[in-house]
Amino acid sequence: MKIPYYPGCTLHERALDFDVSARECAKAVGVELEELPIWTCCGAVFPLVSDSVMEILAPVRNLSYAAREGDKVVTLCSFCYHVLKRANKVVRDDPEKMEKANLFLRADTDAREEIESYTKEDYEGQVDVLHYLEMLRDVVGYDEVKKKLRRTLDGLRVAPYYGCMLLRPKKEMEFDDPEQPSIFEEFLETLGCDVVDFAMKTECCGGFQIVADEDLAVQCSRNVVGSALKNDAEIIVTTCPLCRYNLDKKQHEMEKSVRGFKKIPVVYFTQLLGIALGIGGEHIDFSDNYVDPRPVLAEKSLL
Amino acid sequence: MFEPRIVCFFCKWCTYAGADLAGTSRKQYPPNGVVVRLNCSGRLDPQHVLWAFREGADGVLIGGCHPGDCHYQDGNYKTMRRAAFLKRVLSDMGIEPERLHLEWISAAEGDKLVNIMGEFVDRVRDLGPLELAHAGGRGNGGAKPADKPAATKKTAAAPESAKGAEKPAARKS
Amino acid sequence: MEERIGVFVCHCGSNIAGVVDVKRVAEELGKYPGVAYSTDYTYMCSDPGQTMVKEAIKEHNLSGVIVAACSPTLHEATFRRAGRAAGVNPYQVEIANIREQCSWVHQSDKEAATEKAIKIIKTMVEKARLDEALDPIAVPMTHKALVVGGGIAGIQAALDIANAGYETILVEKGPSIGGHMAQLSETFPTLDCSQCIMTPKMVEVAQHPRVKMMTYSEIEDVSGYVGNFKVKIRKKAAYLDRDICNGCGLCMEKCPAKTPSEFDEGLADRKAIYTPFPQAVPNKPVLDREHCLYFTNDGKCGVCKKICPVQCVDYEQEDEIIEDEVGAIVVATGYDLYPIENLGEYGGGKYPDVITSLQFERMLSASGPTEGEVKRPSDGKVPETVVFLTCCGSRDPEAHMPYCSKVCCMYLTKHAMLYKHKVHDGQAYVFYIDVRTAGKGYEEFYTRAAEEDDVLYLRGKVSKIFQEDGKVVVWGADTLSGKKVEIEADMAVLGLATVPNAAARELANMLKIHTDEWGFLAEAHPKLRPVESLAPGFYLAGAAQGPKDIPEAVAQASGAASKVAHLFAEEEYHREPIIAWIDEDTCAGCRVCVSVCPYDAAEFDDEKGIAVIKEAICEGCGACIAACPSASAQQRNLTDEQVYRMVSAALEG
Amino acid sequence: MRLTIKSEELRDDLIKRVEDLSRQGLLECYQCGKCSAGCPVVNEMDIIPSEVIRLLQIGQLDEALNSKTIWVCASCLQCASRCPKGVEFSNICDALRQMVLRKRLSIPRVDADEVSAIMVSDAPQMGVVGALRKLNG
Repeated sequence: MKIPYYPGCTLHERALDFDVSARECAKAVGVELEELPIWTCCGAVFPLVSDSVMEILAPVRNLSYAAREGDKVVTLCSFCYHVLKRANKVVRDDPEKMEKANLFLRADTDAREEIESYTKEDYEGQVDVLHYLEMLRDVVGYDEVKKKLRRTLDGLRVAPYYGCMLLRPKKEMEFDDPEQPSIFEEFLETLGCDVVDFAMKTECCGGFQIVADEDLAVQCSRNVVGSALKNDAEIIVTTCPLCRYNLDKKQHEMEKSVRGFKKIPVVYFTQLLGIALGIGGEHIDFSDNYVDPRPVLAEKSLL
Repeated sequence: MFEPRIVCFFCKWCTYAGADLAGTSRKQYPPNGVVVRLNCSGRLDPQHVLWAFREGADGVLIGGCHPGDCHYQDGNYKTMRRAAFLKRVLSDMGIEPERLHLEWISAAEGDKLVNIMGEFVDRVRDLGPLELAHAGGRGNGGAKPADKPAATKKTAAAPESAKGAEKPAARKS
Repeated sequence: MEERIGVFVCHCGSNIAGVVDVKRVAEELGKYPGVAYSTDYTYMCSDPGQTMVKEAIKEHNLSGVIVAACSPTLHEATFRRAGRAAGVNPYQVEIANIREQCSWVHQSDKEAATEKAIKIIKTMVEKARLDEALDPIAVPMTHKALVVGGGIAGIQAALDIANAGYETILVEKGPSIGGHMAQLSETFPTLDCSQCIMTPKMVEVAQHPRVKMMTYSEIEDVSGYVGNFKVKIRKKAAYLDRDICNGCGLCMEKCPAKTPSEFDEGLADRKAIYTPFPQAVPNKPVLDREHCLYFTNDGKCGVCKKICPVQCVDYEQEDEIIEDEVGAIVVATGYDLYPIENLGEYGGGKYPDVITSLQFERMLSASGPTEGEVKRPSDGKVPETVVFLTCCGSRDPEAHMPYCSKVCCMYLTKHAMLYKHKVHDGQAYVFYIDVRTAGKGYEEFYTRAAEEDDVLYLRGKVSKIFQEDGKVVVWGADTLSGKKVEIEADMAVLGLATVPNAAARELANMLKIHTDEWGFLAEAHPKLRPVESLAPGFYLAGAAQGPKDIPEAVAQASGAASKVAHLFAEEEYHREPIIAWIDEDTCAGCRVCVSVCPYDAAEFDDEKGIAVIKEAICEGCGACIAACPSASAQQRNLTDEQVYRMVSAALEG
Repeated sequence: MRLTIKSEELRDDLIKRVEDLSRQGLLECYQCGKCSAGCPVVNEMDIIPSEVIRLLQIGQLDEALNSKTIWVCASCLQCASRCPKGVEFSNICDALRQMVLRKRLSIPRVDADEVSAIMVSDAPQMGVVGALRKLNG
């Protein structure tokens, strides 16, 4: 089964570890992730003001590229998923904005047509935006995933961190219950993990504020990490490169400010999936992690 | 601007009460419709609707209780079937079926009534005035429509010719 | 005879006259065919207004009357009485609704509103011109009432009806009467013990010679109409003969199967054979098949049957359908708490020490699972800090219920106060948006809690609660100081919204009585008929109609009972004569009417070869009339001819 | 501290502009403070979110525009997600920021030059792009 895949900027650069593990895992469960032939940055954040047609152009353009490849597009990064899904909804619900966006897209396509012979088809929301987790649950099926596992991650106490962008706003994301979500837990249970419930799993990690006000963002991520630790988690999993960055790399700052701070590794969910699927070490790369997950994984004989 | 004339047949338990609620809540809607209050939307004879169009209505709105809520058990289901059938008849007669609209509006749904009124008036306005070649024309209604026979029954009679002539068509359903 | 209709246009102060040009309307109608007299007046429903109508009837020899005023649901009866007093048959008095459906909804276009008012009145004139003089149909009436729901409202209604001299059936779906009030600890603002004032009432109603109490029973079906309802009541199998049972309680003592007690809101267990609480009325158990080992484990247990000294246990017992006839029905089906599962941000029920208000009531109750001691569920520790939250699911149109549940401010104040009385050095916090204390002595009660019992009120809504390291952490706000507030508490109590009882909506559907969009029973008029349903013969009592406290529920129950007594004061019931009739000369005997009539009121007369309508049964829905192919079926005072003329008038001009 | 409320200020065009830009009805807020109660970055704010809405309700736009609050917001949408009245403070915040940024009313919170330094370190691209777009315009 082939499914169009939108990686997004971060997965092509700083989060290659996420991208590589996800592609390999997909193969192992019978999905060929086909990267869109052309794509651009989605804009990273969704504009919350009403007069912002320009700012949804980037995601709509990417969706129109996806439309040429199929009826759905899978993405991994929470920000990309958030922006693509909401922009898609704008196109579906607001004919005026759809029209405006297509005006720009047509000009865009005109220019490209000569080079790449693309058809001039308007984008009207025909693509469904899927998160990789949704792909595993709804397209592949957790039961199927389970059948492909080489080992289960028994006894590994994992805290699933959702963050903000997958869940909110509920009416637009339609991803899961924003207060008591379960898709991540069900995924980890499929892998055989010991799922740790912790109060901060849907609280903010500080997000892009890390760039503007590091202290502020670290306060947020410390709160999340602290809550996972209080509930005896051994490892935190995330779906978002920025969350990973704030929760993992900024433990460096947390160590400075909290006496007796205990570190905890933060990994992408596809990395745990890869281990369970028995994917080779070269595809499950932890070299970018500040807190090395290998000791705890080794302790459970998972390496 | 063209102001459509609309006849509203409302059941007294739900939609009429919903219209009262819209009033009590001081919700505003266009004044184009005049309400004929029926005990039940199931009391509505398709003939009443045809008569309304013949008498110059540009649109007819039927309001009844939600399915399952009929005060008389299932009168609204009868209305639902009649309305679907009527739309076909209207279409055959050269009248846009959109000029007839059936809506379930409960006694608690004043807001819904207001919205439906507004939408329906807009829709009929867009359709423009109803032109009926064979219609008796406006203004001859009221007390004694010219081509309606005089009452023959003891107390009050239905217009026999209208019934007799068009009723058989209405039974094809 | 030439019709002589009088038209009376009401100003309703400025309610109508402020929008509709009433003078012009009266003038226009004066010129309309059939109208003999037309006038306007400030308040037609007032005494002088009615006198004016009566005098005009005599002076102008009127044959029919149109009052153009408010909705017919409000004053049709008023003017029909006035008409009758002056010699016009009440069914020749009609209301033209130019307020709710004209002046109030077209306030910005006075010209259009005036035009529409004229049309509305003309349609009614057309109807009135063909209205017949009719008499109400007298039908026999069963002077017996049915009260559905055995909470405080149902008990009060049953007692009042019975004390007025009428037989009453009180049906309760649970094993005991008492409802939520029996669960409560003490009651605001007097702090008298709920059971102390409730139990005597329960006993009184159970022993009343004119009350037939049916617990563990549900309404299966209701047919008929006011004065003549036929009811089927399902008496659920209790798997023991409650008539023989002497309530010794041995079975409950020995029963090995346990399940969380509904009455104790899950804070304690009950047996599979049980009475919900020690003071239950009747004080005889029922066997809950779902949890009974005999039923779930292939007949292996049977302890209760073996031990019962009067041999009343019967595993073969089946539900029984009891049929009866009643003249009036009081619906008092009560309320439920909004499900805690829906409040994910407060844990959705997963934290043991975040509890519901009814759980806290049981905890405070001297006969409750902790014998009145405040102990938190997780570890039985006495909480040193308790946070109380108002508006949990109330006043939240976005995700939950938009309305104010009315009683939470007061009962949480009571909770905080009782907690402080029991744990003197504890600290109670109440998060609120507005403290609503509209009731006698309520404001004083609230003041006492804040001033004398040191309950700290924080103005803000809580965003999140979580339990970590044994602490219940509450993230709230104090909007008065402009700060986010974090409290590490030991327990939190949620003032969950009041919602209609889950089964009530289904029952309302079966009874064909209206509810609002949330499922609360709809009253016939929000101000003037608050204890009646719009459907004749149905009366409303208690929280089933909307959130209310005990005194309000009791008052409404007594109101409903007095309406029933009022109905029963007549020997016969007089039904509206707006029913169907069949023209014998034209009926072809096709029996379409017989097949469509939902009441079996249309019947085929074999002798005459035509259909006939049974007047005592016909409800006047008009289904047969719309279906009759020869227009032989007609509705009194709403004939097809009248509809045609009304339509024509509506489109005139 | 005294405030003279002028009726015309309550209906100021710029306040209307906040409503249009954010698509939020300011008067729908009944000041329960749930947005503030759940805000993860409220510690660093000078005025809590519900108070910012209150200021707009009483016509004090400038105070809202000058608050530190609007720059601290991380657009996590928790306030919007839990508001009982469906008022999305995150959107109001974005609107206020946009009004400042578009008119260059004050210095942007994130300096593009400084960011390039962070770029060469290890922050994910999405964070940099996000910060620039929300806080630099």
